[in-house]
Amino acid sequence: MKNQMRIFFDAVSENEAFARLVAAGFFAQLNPTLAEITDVKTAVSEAVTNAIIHGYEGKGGTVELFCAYDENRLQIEVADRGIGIPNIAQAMEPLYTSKPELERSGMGFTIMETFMDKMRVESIPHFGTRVYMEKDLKTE
Amino acid sequence: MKNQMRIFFDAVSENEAFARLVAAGFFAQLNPTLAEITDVKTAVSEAVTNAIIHGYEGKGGTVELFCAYDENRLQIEVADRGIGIPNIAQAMEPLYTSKPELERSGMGFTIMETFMDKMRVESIPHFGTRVYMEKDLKTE
Amino acid sequence: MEITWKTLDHILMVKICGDIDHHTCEMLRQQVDQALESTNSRSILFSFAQVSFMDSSGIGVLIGRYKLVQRLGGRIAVACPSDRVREIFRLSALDKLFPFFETEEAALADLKGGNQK
Amino acid sequence: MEITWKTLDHILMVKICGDIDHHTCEMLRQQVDQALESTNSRSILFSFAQVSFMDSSGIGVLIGRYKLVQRLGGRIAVACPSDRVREIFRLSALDKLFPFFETEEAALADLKGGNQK
Ligand SMILES: Nc1ncnc2c1ncn2[C@@H]1O[C@H](COP(=O)(O)OP(=O)(O)O)[C@@H](O)[C@H]1O
Ligand SMILES: Nc1ncnc2c1ncn2[C@@H]1O[C@H](COP(=O)(O)OP(=O)(O)O)[C@@H](O)[C@H]1O
Repeated sequence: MKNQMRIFFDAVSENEAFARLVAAGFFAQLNPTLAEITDVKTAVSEAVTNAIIHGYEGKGGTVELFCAYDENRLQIEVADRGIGIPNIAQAMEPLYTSKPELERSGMGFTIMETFMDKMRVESIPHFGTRVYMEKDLKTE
Repeated sequence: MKNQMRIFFDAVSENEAFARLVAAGFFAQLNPTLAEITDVKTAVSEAVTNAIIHGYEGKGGTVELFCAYDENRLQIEVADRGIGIPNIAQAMEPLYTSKPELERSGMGFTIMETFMDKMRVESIPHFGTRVYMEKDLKTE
Repeated sequence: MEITWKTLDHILMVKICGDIDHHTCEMLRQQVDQALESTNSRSILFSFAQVSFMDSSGIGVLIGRYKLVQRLGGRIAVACPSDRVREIFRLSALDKLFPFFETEEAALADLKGGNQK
Repeated sequence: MEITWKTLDHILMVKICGDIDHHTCEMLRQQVDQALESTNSRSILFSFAQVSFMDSSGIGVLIGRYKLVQRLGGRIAVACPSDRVREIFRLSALDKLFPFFETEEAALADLKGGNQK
């Protein structure tokens, strides 16, 4: 079974919970375990929050969330047209954050990597950022 | 408070429940009453089902769902790039259906009109259909 | 959606649990029609107590089942519809085709009462 | 998110109910910092029994509060974290900064025990 969706929503923090609901609701069709759904919600929450506070620096814009599945393989993309990441390798280091004044922990990317099977970041400064994630469900 | 989202998803019947969840989840931020949320879910369900079975005649395609609010005014649009409606006035008549063999009741548009405050249909044969709906929440 | 059924005196008692929409209707239709035939029932009692959502697809299914049982000389009754389901049935004049009851017992008593309406 | 709190012996006991994310963190931070000041508390017991979701925003808030109470000579304890919350805390080495307990009573007993760790 194959299915996909792409949603664009305002880059406001109120929509973080909504983005989690959308991803969880979409993948719920595959009857994932509660732990798998929580993995997906956590990864989506990290990436969407990053788009809102880092990509757009809280000034608003549009966040894109793409979700697809083909049999038990989930694919997620989160993208913004914000400021971009000048040094992706540095950004992905655990504990690195450019916004310590917002009490960010620098653990966002580490969490996405931990809870998803694959993660890749593409970013062009002043153009935007796109995070690709994949996960295989263990459920039949 | 203003907020908006636009989602594109595969025109398969599995996504009807998902579309209701997305709309309900998005507008839940306004603390609507349960009856208001049910109105929205019902109207979205009718329009999305029409896109899937009439617009694309079950052959698949992409359905677009737009939701927005500005204070207590909800705006919903459902669109497809399917076969279009040759006679909109006739299509909107209660009990008119072009698919009686699928046991359709012809009450979809009537239900959208009943549960939403405003409804408008735009359609171009062989190009597609877009349904516009509006509703004012009574909640504070 | 989950559907469970049992029979009593040629009455098929169908409990619907979950959302009734175009997607789930297919299964509802199939299971009811198959049960109707395999159990030799004539009438159907639909229990809506556990229905969480219904759009106009539900109207089509009920009208279809109404036509079916009419041919068999049976009737339809609906038990425990929510206010919303009642409203949708009323909009489409389904309340003229068969009666609604607050409880399954009342619906069953009515169907047992025979074919007179 | 809903936050309720009470104090006992200069310990601020905070119950968090709902999702902890970047959006709700703002409120959590504000209410805790305000309560800490207005009640003259030194330590904080966070009860996670009702936390339905947490992402890395929660790490930032806890590290921030940890630094705050350190200055006041107090400590932090976390009660009833789910396995998932524990995992996230462990990933970021928060389990090195303060202890976790299965129950609020155990956490409270530890905080009451004084500043020794
Ligand atoms: N969408 C984005 N746009 C711009 N910069 C980003 C984006 N996502 C992440 N970054 C950068 O990568 C850093 C690390 O991100 P992350 O690991 O999620 O930690 P945190 O969000 O806590 O800072 C951020 O501090 C930021 O500098
Ligand atoms: N998106 C659409 N694309 C093409 N035709 C449509 C669309 N929506 C509605 N129609 C036409 O309008 C008719 C009436 O629609 P509706 O009132 O929803 O009833 P029903 O879905 O039960 O047929 C349909 O039977 C169909 O012919």
